Amino acid sequence: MSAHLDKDETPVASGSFEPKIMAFVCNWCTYAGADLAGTSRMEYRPNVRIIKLPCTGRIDPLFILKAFENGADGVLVSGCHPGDCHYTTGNYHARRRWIGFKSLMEFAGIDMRRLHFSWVSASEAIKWVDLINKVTDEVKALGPFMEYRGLKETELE
Amino acid sequence: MPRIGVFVCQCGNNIAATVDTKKVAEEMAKIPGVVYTCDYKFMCSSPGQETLKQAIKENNLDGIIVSACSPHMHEKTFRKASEAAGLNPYQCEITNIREQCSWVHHDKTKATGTVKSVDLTRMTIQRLKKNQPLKKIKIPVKKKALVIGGGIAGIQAALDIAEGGREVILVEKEPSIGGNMARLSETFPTMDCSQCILTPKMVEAELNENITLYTYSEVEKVDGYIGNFTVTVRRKSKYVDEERCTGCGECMEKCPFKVESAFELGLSKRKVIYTPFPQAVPNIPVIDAPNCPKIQKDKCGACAIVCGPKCIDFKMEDRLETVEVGAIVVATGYQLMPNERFGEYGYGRIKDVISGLQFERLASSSGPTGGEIRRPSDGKVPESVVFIQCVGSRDEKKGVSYCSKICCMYTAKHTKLYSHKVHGGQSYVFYMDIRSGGKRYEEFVRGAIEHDGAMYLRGRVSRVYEKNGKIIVQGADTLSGSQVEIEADMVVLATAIVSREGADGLAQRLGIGYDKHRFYNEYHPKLKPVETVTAGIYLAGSCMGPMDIPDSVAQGSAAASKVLALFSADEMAREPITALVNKVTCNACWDCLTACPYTAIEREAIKDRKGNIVRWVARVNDGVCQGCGVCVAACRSKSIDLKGYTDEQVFAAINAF
Amino acid sequence: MKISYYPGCTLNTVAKQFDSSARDSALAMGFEMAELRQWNCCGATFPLAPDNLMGLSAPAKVLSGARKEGDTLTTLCSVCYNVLKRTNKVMRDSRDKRGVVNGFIEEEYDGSLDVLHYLEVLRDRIGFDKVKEAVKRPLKGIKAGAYYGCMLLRPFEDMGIDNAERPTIFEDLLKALGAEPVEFPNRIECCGAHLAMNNDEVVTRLSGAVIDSATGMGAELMVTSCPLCQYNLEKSRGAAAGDEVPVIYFTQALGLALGQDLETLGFEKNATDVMPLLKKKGIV
Amino acid sequence: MKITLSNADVQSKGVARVERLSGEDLKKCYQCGNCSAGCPVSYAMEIPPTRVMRMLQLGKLDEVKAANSMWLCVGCLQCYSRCPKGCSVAAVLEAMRQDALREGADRVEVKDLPMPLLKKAPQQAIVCGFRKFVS
Ligand SMILES: Cc1cc2nc3c(=O)[nH]c(=O)nc-3n(C[C@H](O)[C@H](O)[C@H](O)COP(=O)(O)OP(=O)(O)OC[C@H]3O[C@@H](n4cnc5c(N)ncnc54)[C@H](O)[C@@H]3O)c2cc1C
Ligand SMILES: Cc1cc2nc3c(=O)[nH]c(=O)nc-3n(C[C@H](O)[C@H](O)[C@H](O)COP(=O)(O)OP(=O)(O)OC[C@H]3O[C@@H](n4cnc5c(N)ncnc54)[C@H](O)[C@@H]3O)c2cc1C
Ligand code: SF4
Ligand code: SF4
Ligand code: SF4
Ligand code: SF4
Ligand code: SF4
Ligand code: SF4
Ligand code: SF4
Ligand code: SF4
Repeated sequence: MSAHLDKDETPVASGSFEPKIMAFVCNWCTYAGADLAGTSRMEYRPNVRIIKLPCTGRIDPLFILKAFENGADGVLVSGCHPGDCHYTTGNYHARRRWIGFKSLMEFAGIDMRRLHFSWVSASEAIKWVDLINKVTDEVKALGPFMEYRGLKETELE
Repeated sequence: MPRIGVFVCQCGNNIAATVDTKKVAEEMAKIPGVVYTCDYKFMCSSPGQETLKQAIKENNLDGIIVSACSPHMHEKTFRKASEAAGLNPYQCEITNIREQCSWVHHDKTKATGTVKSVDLTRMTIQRLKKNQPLKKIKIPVKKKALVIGGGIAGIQAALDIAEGGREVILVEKEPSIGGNMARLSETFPTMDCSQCILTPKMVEAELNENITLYTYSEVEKVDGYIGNFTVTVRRKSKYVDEERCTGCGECMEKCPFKVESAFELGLSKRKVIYTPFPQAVPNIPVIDAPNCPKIQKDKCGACAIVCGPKCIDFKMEDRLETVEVGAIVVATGYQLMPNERFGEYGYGRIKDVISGLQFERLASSSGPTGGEIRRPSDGKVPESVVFIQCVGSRDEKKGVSYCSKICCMYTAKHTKLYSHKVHGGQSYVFYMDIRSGGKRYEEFVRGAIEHDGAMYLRGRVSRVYEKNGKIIVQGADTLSGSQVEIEADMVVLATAIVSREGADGLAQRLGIGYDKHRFYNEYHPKLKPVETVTAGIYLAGSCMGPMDIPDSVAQGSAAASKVLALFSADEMAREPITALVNKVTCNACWDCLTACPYTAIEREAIKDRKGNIVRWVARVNDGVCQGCGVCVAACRSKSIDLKGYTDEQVFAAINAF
Repeated sequence: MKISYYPGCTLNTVAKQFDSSARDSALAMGFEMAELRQWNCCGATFPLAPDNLMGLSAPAKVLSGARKEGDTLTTLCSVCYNVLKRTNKVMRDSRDKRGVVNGFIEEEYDGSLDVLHYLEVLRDRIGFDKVKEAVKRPLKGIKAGAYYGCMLLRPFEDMGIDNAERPTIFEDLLKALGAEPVEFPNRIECCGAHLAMNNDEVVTRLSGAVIDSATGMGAELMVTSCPLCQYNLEKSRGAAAGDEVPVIYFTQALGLALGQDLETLGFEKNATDVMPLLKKKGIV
Repeated sequence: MKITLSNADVQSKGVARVERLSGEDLKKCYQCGNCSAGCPVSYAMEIPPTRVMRMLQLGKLDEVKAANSMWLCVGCLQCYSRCPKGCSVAAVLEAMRQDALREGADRVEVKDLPMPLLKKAPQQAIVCGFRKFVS
């Protein structure tokens, strides 16, 4: 599914590449942190699309692969700080699984610079803003991620 | 084909200023399955909600999206409205285009907020298409509580629950309730006598008809979940029939054997058949079986002979009792760190080096000296007493890293008690910092120094030894920068408060968390200070960490109010966001079971028609599951999914990215 | 049984009686102290600053040599024991330091030696009950103060020979020998150590306090396990109230109890004469 | 006594060096006084152990170096074995001593030592003494 707006209305200035970032965040900490950035009227790069999950422990590696297939140039995973998890240990599971993820992703040929893992608490609006800006700029510098997009087309056929 | 309605909110100008809500609605109308769209000034206002309800009915919508503020704001509002219009509330989803779009992307000319709103709403629509109608989980609640631990915190919790009209079982492992407070003499900051304020509460607990005391009992097993716990209690054999015993005390009078009294911390002896202290509740003796020659080798039996009502039964055995309760309050308290660890202070070797609790017994009018301060070795009244603070506390190397919080205060109290009881006596206190942050606490400590003449020395003691019948304390006073040697008659160690022996075992049985010091973890230290991560189990008092009586009582009451709130309805409604196992594909690897932070997953046997077990699968206990989804990601065979956040729903959203 | 033995410099010179009485007693207890074929000074101080790796090379060299002769090494002097045991631990536990030190000494030592004090050999390998059985001349009626000093016990995590604040190993031996050990407060306090070299005031004061503390508790004899302690205590006697108390090495007490010839025990080398006491108690 | 404190004191490079040489983290010391209480030579030190730690926390390295404390420490480890924070004043003093010795500031001259001492004292005293006092 491509953008529903007409080409000329998209924010992409001609010639310059605007990456698409998918963010998987937990409901309790990072989602609330992003809300706070909103209530505080902080401005940040518009490239991120959030999917809310109860906990980072819910995240399946396939979510990330699917995001890349669907045109994400970068993926961000963010949840509560260690020891702060709403579900006590969910983020520990996520973190432990993360080690496995990493080798899987690397094996799948994904440049690890396109994948970010972070902790943002409900009060860290500034951290959220900085994180999005940083991830966007880094992924922007890396250029579009094309390797996985084809997969989807073939899958659909 | 689904029939979806999309409502785009302008939030006055909050959204509309930077997001073209009309455009968003128009774009959504193009998506297959969307049959109704609109944009509106204030969706959450009454007219806004009316529009929504009407649209649902008129267009026969089977799912709606409200693109507005954060779901943390108004998800509940719109789900309620949907329900009122006959739509399953979980068929209503929110897209956050305010906090995530209009408020953070201000550039209207580039339309960044509009583009993002369109993307996010589209993703939500695709997700919604995969939604299943869900029903709130209703859990019946047994309106009876169990309190574990009969110290002041547990007594307070039990009394308050009983006062609220609910039944309580109070389980105490010792023969009497009262806990550590029963040992204290007078209590800071007001210096009332501990027995005087505690005994009435103990008696009240015994007499209150809503409270059942299970003394000399321990919790052996806990099954079930909030509202529905099944608890197995071991009622240790007292060898005395509680129903018939009149508490006359004849048996104790006549018992010929004595052993060291644990309640008196070794300062005096008690009989083999005993109550821990004279004001014990219940006032029923128990036989200390390992020390009773009758029970061990069939010699003696004096108590049974003198007992009028014939209630002594040497053959009595432990009983296991099962109780069903809806909530549990844990109030198992603290103990002191064993002083033997500090060889340099001579505890155990020098008789007149004692612990703070032992000093309480010496100062207590019901204690072994009748409230006179006399040293254990020779009964002499000590003319100088050295108090050493922070023994084992704030000591990473040999003790614990934390501050025990109450010892500064009770040491100040001890100096006061001493100066009141021994005229002309001098107390010395070695301290590192004085921690007296409480109402009237600092004034209390200053009073000990300025009014009662305690000599406070800032520094620590390196060692304590005996010389010519005196105890030599070798310390430093860092304020004057000198070494200090004091000849003392008695030394009192303010030993660290630590968790009870076996606290971790009980926590594991209950499924609650504890820290590395084995103190129980509250759900949130500031906002949920008496809850645990396990719904329906609450904490009170010093089992959570060092705590004085005012705090312990406040927590007992707080825990009771949580229990009463839980018991205020017959059923408890829970969000239906729980995990669900596909029994067909589950291969019983138990990865989910080990991953679940709440032990919500159980093993279920699948039986054939004859009742033989053919295989095992995982089953989620809806009463316990909190909906974190950790199990889902852990399952390699994709046999477990999370309602409300199914793989299908998440993939649909990603695919619409 | 043969156990490798590191005498250290002092036991070859001013503390010969410590050495010879230990060797004879060992034989009587059924083991032989086999002096290392080659050894050098241990450095007499364990470098307290972890940065000072050079200070580890001398003791490491001793250990490395000893390892080639067996898996256990024993010493008598508390200082040697302290230095060797702690160096051994570093060589075993720290891969980095092991590498550097082995580089200095051109060896491949891995810390696999068991470094034991002679007291430990008696307690753990022989057993104090065996010692007790072998006693022929019990030191009956002698109130003896065992002086541990610092190096035998501290730091506890490295030495581990006994409870650092309330040790008993020394007293247990004296009990086995038939003496009456007196536990005195200063038995684990410092004697002044190397300040013997340039600060008599401190040494006299500290050692004097040790003697006073022991005699205050009724000690009639003091027993040491270190030539430096021995030297400082002997030298400081004049300052202490309990002036008369003789100071001997624990191996001399051991040899005495095991019934060895008085001449071989080297009492004459001690600054204080223990004979009057022994005579008074009817032991000789 | 009055001292002036600047960032350069509090973040003193010299003290950082002592920390590196000794392997001790001076910030850990919370001034409880236990080391001074138990140190057998603290009575004779111009700056007793607890205060040594404090002065170094304040960056006053020169003051500590000028005092006799490091030359008096007998290395008995009473301070270390009883410090609730696991700090070794002994190691800190040794590091400072090493530093001073490396700069050539010998504390004793061999030629000044009395003959009877050299004859009668156990070698270990002399070896150890040399290592503590002579570069
Ligand atoms: C020397 C000293 C002096 C003090 N003086 C004061 C003072 O002056 N003022 C003040 O405010 N505070 C004072 N305190 C603190 C006071 O003692 C505590 O705040 C208070 O006792 C805590 O009550 P609690 O109910 O939490 O725990 P506890 O009193 O420890 O009670 C816990 C109870 O639970 C029972 N229990 C434990 N485990 C189990 C189990 N598994 N199953 C069943 N039962 C179990 C125990 O037997 C005990 O009866 C002092 C403390 C000390 C050490
Ligand atoms: C600088 C500072 C930092 C702090 N940091 C922390 C921290 O990090 N962690 C922590 O745990 N605590 C912290 N605290 C403490 C914390 O602020 C308090 O514990 C907490 O705010 C107390 O909440 P409260 O509801 O009792 O009182 P308040 O927050 O004072 O609320 C009282 C409310 O009542 C209203 N009110 C007053 N009178 C009336 C009236 N007559 N009628 C109607 N309404 C009235 C007031 O307007 C106010 O809204 C900090 C405090 C300070 C000063
Ligand atoms: S629903 Fe939310 S966005 Fe809409 S008017 Fe209400 S507060 Fe504003
Ligand atoms: S004599 Fe019998 S009735 Fe009286 S207290 Fe003892 S057991 Fe109870
Ligand atoms: S039978 Fe046991 S409890 Fe009874 S009097 Fe004899 S010793 Fe005491
Ligand atoms: S309350 Fe006071 S005495 Fe107790 S640990 Fe804390 S500072 Fe030390
Ligand atoms: S969703 Fe979380 S709480 Fe529920 S069963 Fe799975 S892991 Fe346990
Ligand atoms: S992880 Fe999956 S397959 Fe394994 S037991 Fe749980 S549900 Fe069944
Ligand atoms: S004992 Fe340790 S913490 Fe206490 S003053 Fe000395 S160095 Fe500092
Ligand atoms: S090692 Fe040094 S500073 Fe530490 S107690 Fe001994 S003499 Fe004092």
